[in-house]
Amino acid sequence: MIEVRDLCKDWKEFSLKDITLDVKKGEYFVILGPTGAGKTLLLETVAGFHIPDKGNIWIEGCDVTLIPPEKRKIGFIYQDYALFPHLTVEQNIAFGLKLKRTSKSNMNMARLKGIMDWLRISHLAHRYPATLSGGEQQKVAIARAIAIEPQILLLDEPLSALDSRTRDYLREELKRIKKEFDITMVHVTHDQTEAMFLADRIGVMMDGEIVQVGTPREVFNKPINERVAEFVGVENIIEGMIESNEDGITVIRINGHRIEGISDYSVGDRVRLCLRPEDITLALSRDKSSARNSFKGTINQMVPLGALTRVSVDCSFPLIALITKRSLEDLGLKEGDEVIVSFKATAIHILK
Amino acid sequence: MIEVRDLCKDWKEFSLKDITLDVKKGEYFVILGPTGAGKTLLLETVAGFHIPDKGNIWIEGCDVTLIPPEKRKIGFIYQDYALFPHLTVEQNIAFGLKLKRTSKSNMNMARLKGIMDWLRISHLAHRYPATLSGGEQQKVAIARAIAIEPQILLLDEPLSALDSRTRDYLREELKRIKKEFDITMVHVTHDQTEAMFLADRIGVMMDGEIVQVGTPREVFNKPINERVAEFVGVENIIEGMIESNEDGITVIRINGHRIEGISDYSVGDRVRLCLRPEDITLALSRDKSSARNSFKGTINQMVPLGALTRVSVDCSFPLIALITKRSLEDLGLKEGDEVIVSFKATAIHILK
Amino acid sequence: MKKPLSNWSFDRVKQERIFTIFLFLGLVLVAFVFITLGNMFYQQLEDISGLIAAATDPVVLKAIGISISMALVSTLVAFFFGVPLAYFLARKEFTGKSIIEGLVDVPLMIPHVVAGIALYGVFMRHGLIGAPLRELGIVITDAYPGIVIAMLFMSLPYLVDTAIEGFKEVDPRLENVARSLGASQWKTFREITFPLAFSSILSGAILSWGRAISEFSAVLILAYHPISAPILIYEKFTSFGLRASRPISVLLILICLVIFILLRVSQRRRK
Amino acid sequence: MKKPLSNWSFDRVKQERIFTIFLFLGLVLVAFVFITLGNMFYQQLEDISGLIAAATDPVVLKAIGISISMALVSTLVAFFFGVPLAYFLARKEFTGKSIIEGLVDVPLMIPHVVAGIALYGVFMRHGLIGAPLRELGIVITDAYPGIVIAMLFMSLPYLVDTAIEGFKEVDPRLENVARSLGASQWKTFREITFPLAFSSILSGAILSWGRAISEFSAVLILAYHPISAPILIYEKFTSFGLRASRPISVLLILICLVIFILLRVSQRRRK
Repeated sequence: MIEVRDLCKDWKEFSLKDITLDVKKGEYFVILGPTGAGKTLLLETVAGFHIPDKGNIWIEGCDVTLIPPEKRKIGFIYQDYALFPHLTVEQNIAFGLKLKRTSKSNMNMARLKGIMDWLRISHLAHRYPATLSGGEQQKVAIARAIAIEPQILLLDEPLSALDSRTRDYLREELKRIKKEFDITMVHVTHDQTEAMFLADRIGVMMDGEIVQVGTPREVFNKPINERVAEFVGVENIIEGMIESNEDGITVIRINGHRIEGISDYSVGDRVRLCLRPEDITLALSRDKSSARNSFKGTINQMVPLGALTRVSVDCSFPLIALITKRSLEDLGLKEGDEVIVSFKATAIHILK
Repeated sequence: MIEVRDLCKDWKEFSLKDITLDVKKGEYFVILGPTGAGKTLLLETVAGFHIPDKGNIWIEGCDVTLIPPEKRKIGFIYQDYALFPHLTVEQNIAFGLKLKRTSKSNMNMARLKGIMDWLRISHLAHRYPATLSGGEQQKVAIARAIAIEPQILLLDEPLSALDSRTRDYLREELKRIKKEFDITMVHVTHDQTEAMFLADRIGVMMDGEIVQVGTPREVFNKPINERVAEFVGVENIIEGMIESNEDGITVIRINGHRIEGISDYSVGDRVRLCLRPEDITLALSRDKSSARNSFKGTINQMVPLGALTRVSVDCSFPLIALITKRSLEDLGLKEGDEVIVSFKATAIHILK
Repeated sequence: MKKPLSNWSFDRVKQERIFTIFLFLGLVLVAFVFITLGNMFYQQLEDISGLIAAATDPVVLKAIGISISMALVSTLVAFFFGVPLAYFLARKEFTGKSIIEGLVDVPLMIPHVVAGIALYGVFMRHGLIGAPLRELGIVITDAYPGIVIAMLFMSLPYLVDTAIEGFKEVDPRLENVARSLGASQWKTFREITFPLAFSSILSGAILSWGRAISEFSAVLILAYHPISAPILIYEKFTSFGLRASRPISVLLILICLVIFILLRVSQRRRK
Repeated sequence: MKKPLSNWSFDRVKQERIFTIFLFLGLVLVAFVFITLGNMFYQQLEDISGLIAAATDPVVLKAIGISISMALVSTLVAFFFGVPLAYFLARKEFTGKSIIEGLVDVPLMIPHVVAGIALYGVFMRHGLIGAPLRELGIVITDAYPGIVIAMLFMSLPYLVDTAIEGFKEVDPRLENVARSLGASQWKTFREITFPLAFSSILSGAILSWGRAISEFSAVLILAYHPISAPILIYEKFTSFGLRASRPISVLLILICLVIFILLRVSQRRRK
């Protein structure tokens, strides 16, 4: 549990302005905000690398405001890994373990091996960081941080320096770590998808202030003001549960409806679907086509945007579609009409 | 007219291997290739900045292989603009004009003003390059190059350092320049869209060799080997002509068919449509829906790719669609079947 | 229970203990330099009339004049030959380049007094170059040319190295573009390359000038006469002791300070 | 009609005319340095017995021994105080920082002979520090401590500046991570910061050592005796002329060369 009260800090061109924040025990908390918002400064101050100008920080009920970082039991992960370049992978991971004054160095060695196996980096043990790929380096950094059994893991844009494939993979790993080690995680990012995918709760940070705290759904669907809305973008985000998965063809149950998509998730998983408004087709009657998903709905609202019109449809869950004006005229649609909404299984982006 | 014969050059980590190339007078020639292929070295050697190890270069029938660059009448544009930082915009553009030993400096001044007006940079005349945006700097670099009335304009990734909006805008400007000044242009890039949009012909360059030369259609639809295919990507590219445009809703005529999309092009413009395979829907019968475009076609080929299947359809023009396996089974499709192909107007990307 | 801690400054120092200790260790060196200079200035302030006497003594003024003017000549010579050399080294790659770069930097590596001995061997009346020059009626040792040559040898690396750096900072593609616009190589150098590298070259020249004024050891051996400022300080010290040499030292430091400020200004312009 | 031109090399030179001219101008400077040193070595090779005599002369060996060992002491002192100072300056921002940085660099700017005078004023028997030390029975001037102090003053900026650069190259985030893993500030410095900055510090120490061995002017004034190598060269030159001083000069250059090679090796390791 982390409590931050009225935290102020000026450092270089960044500043924190009266930050108050609570992160619950065992929570995956994401601090989301644009570059320059002071996210890293906040994380580093929580870790104890900076002494605040004002305000206090409690961890598990202890005021740690003036406690040096080495006594805070915090793991810290940086965007560019910050591995010790003069030490091998094994020595990097063992760095924190060696400092612990436990008599049983055997136990430490076992823990070291265990973590390396678990993260599948044992084969890298004797290599130096400079010879590893970005993804491997970040896994080593994670292993090094969790080796000391911290209560809290702080991650500063841990995926931003990776290519998109490695990023997807490590995103899954972070979830796995959270589950396995039952650790409180605070993750800083400017990437909405990452936040959506990982967060139990999101704190939106702008210009040194926390402007909104809430679940991903709250933040993305009900942004507190225009700036937040503009930053998070508004898309179709629907929550549901996997009902079946055969060869990648996934059926997700949502409010009694079934939606088909492509994913590797297992039956019973709770997931979020993302769907771009321009991928939704409206029609007057149902038809056999390769668009797997079609639902009856009622048009709530139509907002003209030049050649296109933004149409809000209620099909027991809300959907926003982007349709050409001429289509609407041809179909003769108006607010309150019933329509068939359809979209292809390939158009859906499924996140867990 | 540029003729390159058996050109060899090693320089730093790059090399040219027996390059032979003809660029026709008044042509927009794009050299397309991945980073490190030696594209810039080729362009700089044509400009005379390097003396070739072997081979010759003719410009308008003169062997210029050993002619210094200042006598080649070539304009050169670099990716990062290469403006003279100690000179104002006006002084930059006038640099080449002043060196011409023409008695009528009035005429030069008039030309200077004319070009600056034409490129809409007159208001920047007395500013220094460091104070300009990337797009403005590149316009100044272009003005400086065309001020000396070169026969040939060489462009080294001229749009790569710009944000996407400015890039789109300057891409149009380059077309406009080609038309206005009736100049031979050789443009180096690694960006397929750029090549497709601008090129009369494309030369694909890899590892210091020109591996394929042809029209964009030839290069993108009939790549000469697997490496080229992989590099250019294979998408649906269809050529056609604008038949009408009302409020952005554009109708394009293709082999007797009409396709609707969104664009600002005028009636009579020849355009290319790009369409992602995953945006195409297959159905057994035609239906009223907001997918504006639907065509009857015949399935040529079906290639299974895991949960998805790549379906080639011939609707008098070829199309490739990406469909879930289950859709295909539900619809009972097989090779040789007739289907209705449909896609939304918003799914089409129109290039000129 | 959750009362904020208050004893700020104490805890802050505790957290920063290593820096506190390091600062105290480091201040020993800073104090060493500060006391050495401060003591000289302080004692001279107590003897302000001595400073005025020195500043108006024609012998002192002549020596300072010789130092400044001969250093200027040395810098001009270094400029005339060194700037082309720097441009060549900044732009060309060739086998043996590191040997030439090494030779240019040799004066930085060898003891000044050894440099003086080596120069004396070449430029003395029977030396490799001294002898033919003497035939022409030119004497180097114990004459103005000797001072210039000693200064030039010791100060040329500063100019050349800074100029190389300056030329390297000029993107060769600017030169390419200038030539594509019709400028010859000369024109390109004059209009583009040199103006853009100028503030670096100026910094190098000022640095070289300052080193030339300061040069003592090599001048001592090659040209004790005509007496330049550092030699005069040494002579006064050996003949009349500290009190006699100090005012000239203070004057020379003040001159170096002015040059140092010039250097900083030109470096700031560079950025 | 389209016959390739053939007169390659000629045209190539024509195109590169500016570089040809610049090279010839620049070679004047290179030749100046090369002839000066080459002449000394060449003449010494003709008098190889003189070199051997010098290399076995106990007076010469003692002087060289004093230079090397006192320079080592000076470098160790500079290391002990200079490394903490460098770490502090590399990590901390504070008002007046540029004054401290300026003070550290002062020895680079002022004439060596003036530095000698200033040091003499402080460390002589009646000086600010010399007087109390004398009470304790410690004499600085014309003694080993005097040599060390003169060397230390002139060479410390080289060590401190290079060490600052080395510490700045160590990402402070590595230190942050080390501390989050439970390492104290001391432990972090010992295990992470110092090892990573070590090759820079070593380069600085070698540079500083080389400059200390070479130092002549300040030593001349502060501690003529016990005679160190540069002083011996000067004494031989004034008493017995060029022939007597040259072999010791050649020996000293060879030592400097070895140090220079050490420096290059340590710099290469740094990259």
